[in-house]
Amino acid sequence: MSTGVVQVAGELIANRRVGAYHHLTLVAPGVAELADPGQFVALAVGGPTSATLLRRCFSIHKVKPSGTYGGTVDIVVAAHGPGTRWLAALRPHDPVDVVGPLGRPFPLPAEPVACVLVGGGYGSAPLFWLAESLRERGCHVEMVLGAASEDRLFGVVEARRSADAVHVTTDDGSAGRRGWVSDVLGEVVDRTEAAVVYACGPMAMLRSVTEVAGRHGAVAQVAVEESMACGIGVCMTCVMPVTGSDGATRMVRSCVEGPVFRGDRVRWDAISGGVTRVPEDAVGAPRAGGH
Amino acid sequence: MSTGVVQVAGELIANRRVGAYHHLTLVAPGVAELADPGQFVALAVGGPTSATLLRRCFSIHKVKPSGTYGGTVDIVVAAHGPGTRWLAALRPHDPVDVVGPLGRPFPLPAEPVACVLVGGGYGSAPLFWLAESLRERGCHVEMVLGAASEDRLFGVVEARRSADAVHVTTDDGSAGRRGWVSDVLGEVVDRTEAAVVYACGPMAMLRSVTEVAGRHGAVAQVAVEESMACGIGVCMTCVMPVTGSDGATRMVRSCVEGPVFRGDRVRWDAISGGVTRVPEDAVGAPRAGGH
Amino acid sequence: MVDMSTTLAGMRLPNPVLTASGCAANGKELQRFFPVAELGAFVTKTVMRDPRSGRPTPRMAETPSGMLNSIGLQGPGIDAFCTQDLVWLADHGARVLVSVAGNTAEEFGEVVDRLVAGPAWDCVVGVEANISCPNVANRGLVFACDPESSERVVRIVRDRVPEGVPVFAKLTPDVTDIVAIAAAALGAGADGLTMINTLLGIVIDTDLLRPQLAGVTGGLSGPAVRPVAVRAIWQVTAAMRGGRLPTAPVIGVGGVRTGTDALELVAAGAAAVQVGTATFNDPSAPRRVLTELEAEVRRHGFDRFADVVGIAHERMVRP
Amino acid sequence: MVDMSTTLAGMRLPNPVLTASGCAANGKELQRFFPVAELGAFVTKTVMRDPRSGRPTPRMAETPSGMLNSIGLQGPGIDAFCTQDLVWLADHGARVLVSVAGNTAEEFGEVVDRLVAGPAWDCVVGVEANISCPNVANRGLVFACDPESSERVVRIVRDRVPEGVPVFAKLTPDVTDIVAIAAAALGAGADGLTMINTLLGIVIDTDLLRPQLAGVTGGLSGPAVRPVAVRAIWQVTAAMRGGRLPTAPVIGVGGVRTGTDALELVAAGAAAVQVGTATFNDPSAPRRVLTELEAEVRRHGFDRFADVVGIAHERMVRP
Ligand SMILES: Cc1cc2nc3c(=O)[nH]c(=O)nc-3n(C[C@H](O)[C@H](O)[C@H](O)COP(=O)(O)OP(=O)(O)OC[C@H]3O[C@@H](n4cnc5c(N)ncnc54)[C@H](O)[C@@H]3O)c2cc1C
Ligand SMILES: Cc1cc2nc3c(=O)[nH]c(=O)nc-3n(C[C@H](O)[C@H](O)[C@H](O)COP(=O)(O)OP(=O)(O)OC[C@H]3O[C@@H](n4cnc5c(N)ncnc54)[C@H](O)[C@@H]3O)c2cc1C
Ligand SMILES: Cc1cc2nc3c(=O)[nH]c(=O)nc-3n(C[C@H](O)[C@H](O)[C@H](O)COP(=O)(O)O)c2cc1C
Ligand SMILES: Cc1cc2nc3c(=O)[nH]c(=O)nc-3n(C[C@H](O)[C@H](O)[C@H](O)COP(=O)(O)O)c2cc1C
Ligand code: FES
Ligand code: FES
Repeated sequence: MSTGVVQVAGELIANRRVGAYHHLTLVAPGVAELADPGQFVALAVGGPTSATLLRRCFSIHKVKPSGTYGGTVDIVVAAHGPGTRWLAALRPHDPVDVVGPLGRPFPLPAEPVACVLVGGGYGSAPLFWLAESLRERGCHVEMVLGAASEDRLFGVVEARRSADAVHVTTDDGSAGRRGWVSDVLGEVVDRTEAAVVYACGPMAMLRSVTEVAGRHGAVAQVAVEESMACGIGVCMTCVMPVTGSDGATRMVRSCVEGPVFRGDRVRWDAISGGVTRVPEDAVGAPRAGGH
Repeated sequence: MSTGVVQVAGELIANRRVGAYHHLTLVAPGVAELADPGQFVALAVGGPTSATLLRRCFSIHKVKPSGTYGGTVDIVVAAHGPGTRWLAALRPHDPVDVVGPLGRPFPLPAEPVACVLVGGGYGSAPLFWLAESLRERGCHVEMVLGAASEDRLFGVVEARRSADAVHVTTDDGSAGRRGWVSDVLGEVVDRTEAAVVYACGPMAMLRSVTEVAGRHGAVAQVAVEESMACGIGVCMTCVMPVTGSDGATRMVRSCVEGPVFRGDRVRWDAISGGVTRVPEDAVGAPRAGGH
Repeated sequence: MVDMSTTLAGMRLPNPVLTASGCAANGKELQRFFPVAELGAFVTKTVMRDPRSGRPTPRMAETPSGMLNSIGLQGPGIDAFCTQDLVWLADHGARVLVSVAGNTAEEFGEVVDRLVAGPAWDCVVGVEANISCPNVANRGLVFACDPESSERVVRIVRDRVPEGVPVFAKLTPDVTDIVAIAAAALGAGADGLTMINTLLGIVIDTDLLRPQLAGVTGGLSGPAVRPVAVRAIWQVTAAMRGGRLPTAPVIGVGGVRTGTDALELVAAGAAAVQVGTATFNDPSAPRRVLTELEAEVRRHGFDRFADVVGIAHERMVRP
Repeated sequence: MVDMSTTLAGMRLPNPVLTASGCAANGKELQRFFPVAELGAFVTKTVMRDPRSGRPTPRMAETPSGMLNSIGLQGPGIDAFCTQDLVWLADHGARVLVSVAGNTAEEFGEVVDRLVAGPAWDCVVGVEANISCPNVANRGLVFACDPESSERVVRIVRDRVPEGVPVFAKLTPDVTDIVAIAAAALGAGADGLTMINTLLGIVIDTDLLRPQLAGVTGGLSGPAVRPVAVRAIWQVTAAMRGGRLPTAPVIGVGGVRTGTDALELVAAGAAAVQVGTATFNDPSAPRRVLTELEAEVRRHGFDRFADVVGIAHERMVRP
């Protein structure tokens, strides 16, 4: 709870289409100053007559603590449901209420070790900023970006600026190597002798990144994307089974204790088919015959 | 039901502030061609994520059957609740779904008689168009426009173009004569020997216009403004007690059998304090011990 | 091509989209927006024996994603209904589900008798007993709040409606146990159920500091209540699948605005769907929902609507 | 200056705006947006005896102007609650209304015993018995669906809470007759009532064609349900005014997002108001609602909040 957070009446200043996504820049004074890579913002959607009450969460793509307009925050939006479509249709000067920064950032290594950053689809959005922070600390950084198809890759050009090397995969082969990020990850970890793999993207990808990293001797730090009603820790909708340092598994809130978790602490065995079960050995799990 | 109606995806092309009101011009192909003075349109509000499900109804201020943009419809909006505020905030090219024209228009006299048109606040909106139709038929037309204060008068300048004479009243004396439209109506009817008084405005005004017209030998045709959920005759929320030509009072739908009624047919005795009771002698009225 | 037909207790309809009682008047008004004969069936405004003026106004209040209404079952009475409204519907080729009510159980029977004897009975494909209306004999309590009253009404209606024409009981969600009411209605001979009627609600006018409706309480409808409708349909059809209730078709209603909304009710177990309040937002809503629902069925790779009915029970993740 | 204080069964609060149980966690998180001590009282997440992991996910679905949740009363258990959460609240100057529940009526009593014995009992201004939770002994039926179960729980809780500290029973609207449940709770010694808990609902995921919540059903909350909350408050306080129920304070909850929303519940009879789901939309909502409600009271020309409580009953237009 120590991390600072603000709620501000923000304003959209730019909305650019990038492949399948919308890249939005928002004036949101105060957010930039407090944010670190891996944190996210929660935006109110739909305007004053909105039937969509819940905020939508987006990884912070980058921040500019002050500028012509005061501090800005950039996010990358994939429009599919009513809230993200509303955001994608915003025009400059439209108001947007912003809460952030939220959640725990990616932990940075104390030493200048090599790192691999893996992004699936728009999951790459927070990684460029992370790459810069890592390189400032002297880390060697390579990125692996994957997506279903070329238009769903985000930031390949930017990646080439932010990282020492970039590897691209697509499911359909429309860009880079055909296949999944996990197909190339192992060799990159081995070659760079990476100590940490940072990843953001769909659950299934995070799971295989965790496995590959583990097999190749690296620690995975994964940013998960659970369905969130509040984003600020008060509703308990966003929980995930995660094993703590005491060895006990708890259903923890991914909005305040995450979204970044050590991959090997996540109970992937409980997650499948769009449902996350409560592991039987979790603290407070239902016992036979009721709680 | 014989009158034509269309539902079209319209577009706002102009939004001008006029005193306390917003004057909106909408492209709504098909509506203009079918409309007559006294009819109204029902607009969907709030956009695709809207929690405000019901349409908002507005008198048609004027129409242009075809033009640069296809047919247009003008309305005058007083912004007070969420729907009208949303409309008032629209910008050119914003989409607006339009249903119209709805309701029965003002009946026009067969002979070129003198007529007085009375508008309270934005209630004057449909009268200028009516004045022109009447003058085309050779009627002498005078207008009485009233409002609480000057900024709530609508169309005084336009009135001077559309009518043979214009009389203005305001409650606070900030423009024209201090007082109510009913204070001046009698003398205007007498002097012009008017046969018909057309009126649009708040319920209390319509009631006194009806009384004054009756006392001075004219027929009142009043356009009422009942709270409407559908505007098209299917919900039964907008009913008013009106006496038919058979002498029986029925709770009739003001959206399809109105909004224009002969003033002396409206059961004003049942209307007061924001509630309209069902007169005991109405067809199907609750009987003692009954429904 | 998707086969959109549905069969409700022997009554075969070309498609499963209907109007909701009281949200479409008796056809003429909507005919200006689309041919009502294109709907699976047209559900009429609940008709009672005598002409009724209904309640005072204001009769409506907008609410977040919904509305309250308190119409008070205004209508022309069954005789005028049969000779005018129903004849018009017959002339325009509509299949009609007639919604009936009475102040007492016996009055339901009278209404049905006159309906069956009327000149346009042939266009009637079913009778919907609106038992979610006040029972004068029982302190004005809604019939469908009590299993016994529900039973009594349904038995009388089923008795008077000729065999072969199905009777649907329309239930209110404002009960502790809707499966118990469903059991009572089916036990008394209902061929199917319509769910849900409105929820009882009140809105306070915050300027006048009094109830906004002249009649104080009203019925809550619209998308706001859809999760309650889906839940009611689910509970009742789950009980049928579990053998705790006799199997019978359910007509879903409550908050349907789009084809995906309709699909929610269908996947939860509804064999047909009524579109109510959404019609006030979009006069073409019932016809549009049909087009959209057909597209949804196709998108999911089915070629028969019937295969989607209740599918969520099968695809449910078991714990 | 408006006097915003309110007195609930002897418990005087500086103002009538509270958080709603389960929508504000236990204080720390909201303290980042406003000082929780500024609220009339802070209502904690329902706590049970043992630690609970809650239900599988997905646990939520957005609905038109509302949401479904199925948290399953996840929490740390009463002991950790007393030594950690409640101590934190006490340290930060909050007045606390503690929400308790049990799988059985007896378990409610155990929870209360440990609460009263805990180190921070002094900051507790009242106990809210969440009887809208499943009763394991009665096929998982919610206690508040049945007058007898309600009575049993309330009696035990009232017995164990020291005199002078009021007990509120929190009711579900999912019943045929909420006045009967209110009567049972008050008869068993409840000092006041909290209304309403969520409505049971289901959302179908129309891509997967299965219930969106892993637990199938969830509780519907948010502005969508406000008319139901206002109706429940109205019915119960009307029964009190009519002498059919003993007079007791009602805490209103359901769909409050703004000061005018709160005013609706207050005018209908609520002496205090809880802000729940709206907090997810706006983390400062409870504090903002207080400011807005005060402005509303002033706009209407009152200088005491207490004068507005139930005013709509007096201003109602009689037929
Ligand atoms: C920490 C975090 C970071 C995210 N970063 C990004 C990003 O950078 N770019 C991006 O496009 N999307 C991101 N998402 C996902 C994004 O929040 C959802 O796609 C979005 O909320 C869906 O809203 P909708 O209106 O389109 O869909 P709807 O299905 O209408 O959403 C309904 C409700 O479900 C919630 N919800 C639905 N899907 C998701 C989801 N995948 N994750 C969380 N909540 C969901 C919404 O918040 C909303 O409350 C992120 C999610 C989280 C939790
Ligand atoms: C035939 C007709 C013609 C009208 N012409 C005009 C016009 O030219 N200019 C103008 O500014 N207003 C006009 N009105 C009134 C206008 O429809 C309402 O002011 C508007 O609907 C209120 O919407 P809201 O969102 O601001 O208020 P809200 O109070 O949020 O409205 C809630 C609901 O109540 C209904 N409602 C509320 N007040 C009224 C009302 N006075 N009349 C009808 N429905 C109401 C709305 O349609 C909506 O369904 C007319 C109304 C009718 C019936
Ligand atoms: C204005 C209005 C009038 C209604 N009248 C009736 C009626 O006469 N008989 C009936 O059974 N249901 C009536 N209903 C309930 C609807 O048929 C339907 O059950 C309910 O509104 C839920 O569906 P919806 O959300 O699609 O509107 C009425 C609803 C509204 C909004
Ligand atoms: C996510 C969530 C969790 C809730 N948890 C509880 C709870 O633990 N105990 C309880 O009594 N009510 C709980 N509720 C119900 C609320 O306290 C409140 O009664 C209900 O949501 C209606 O108010 P609202 O519309 O303001 O949210 C919960 C509601 C939500 C949305
Ligand atoms: S989203 Fe509400 S607790 Fe995490
Ligand atoms: S507004 Fe629906 S019938 Fe008139």
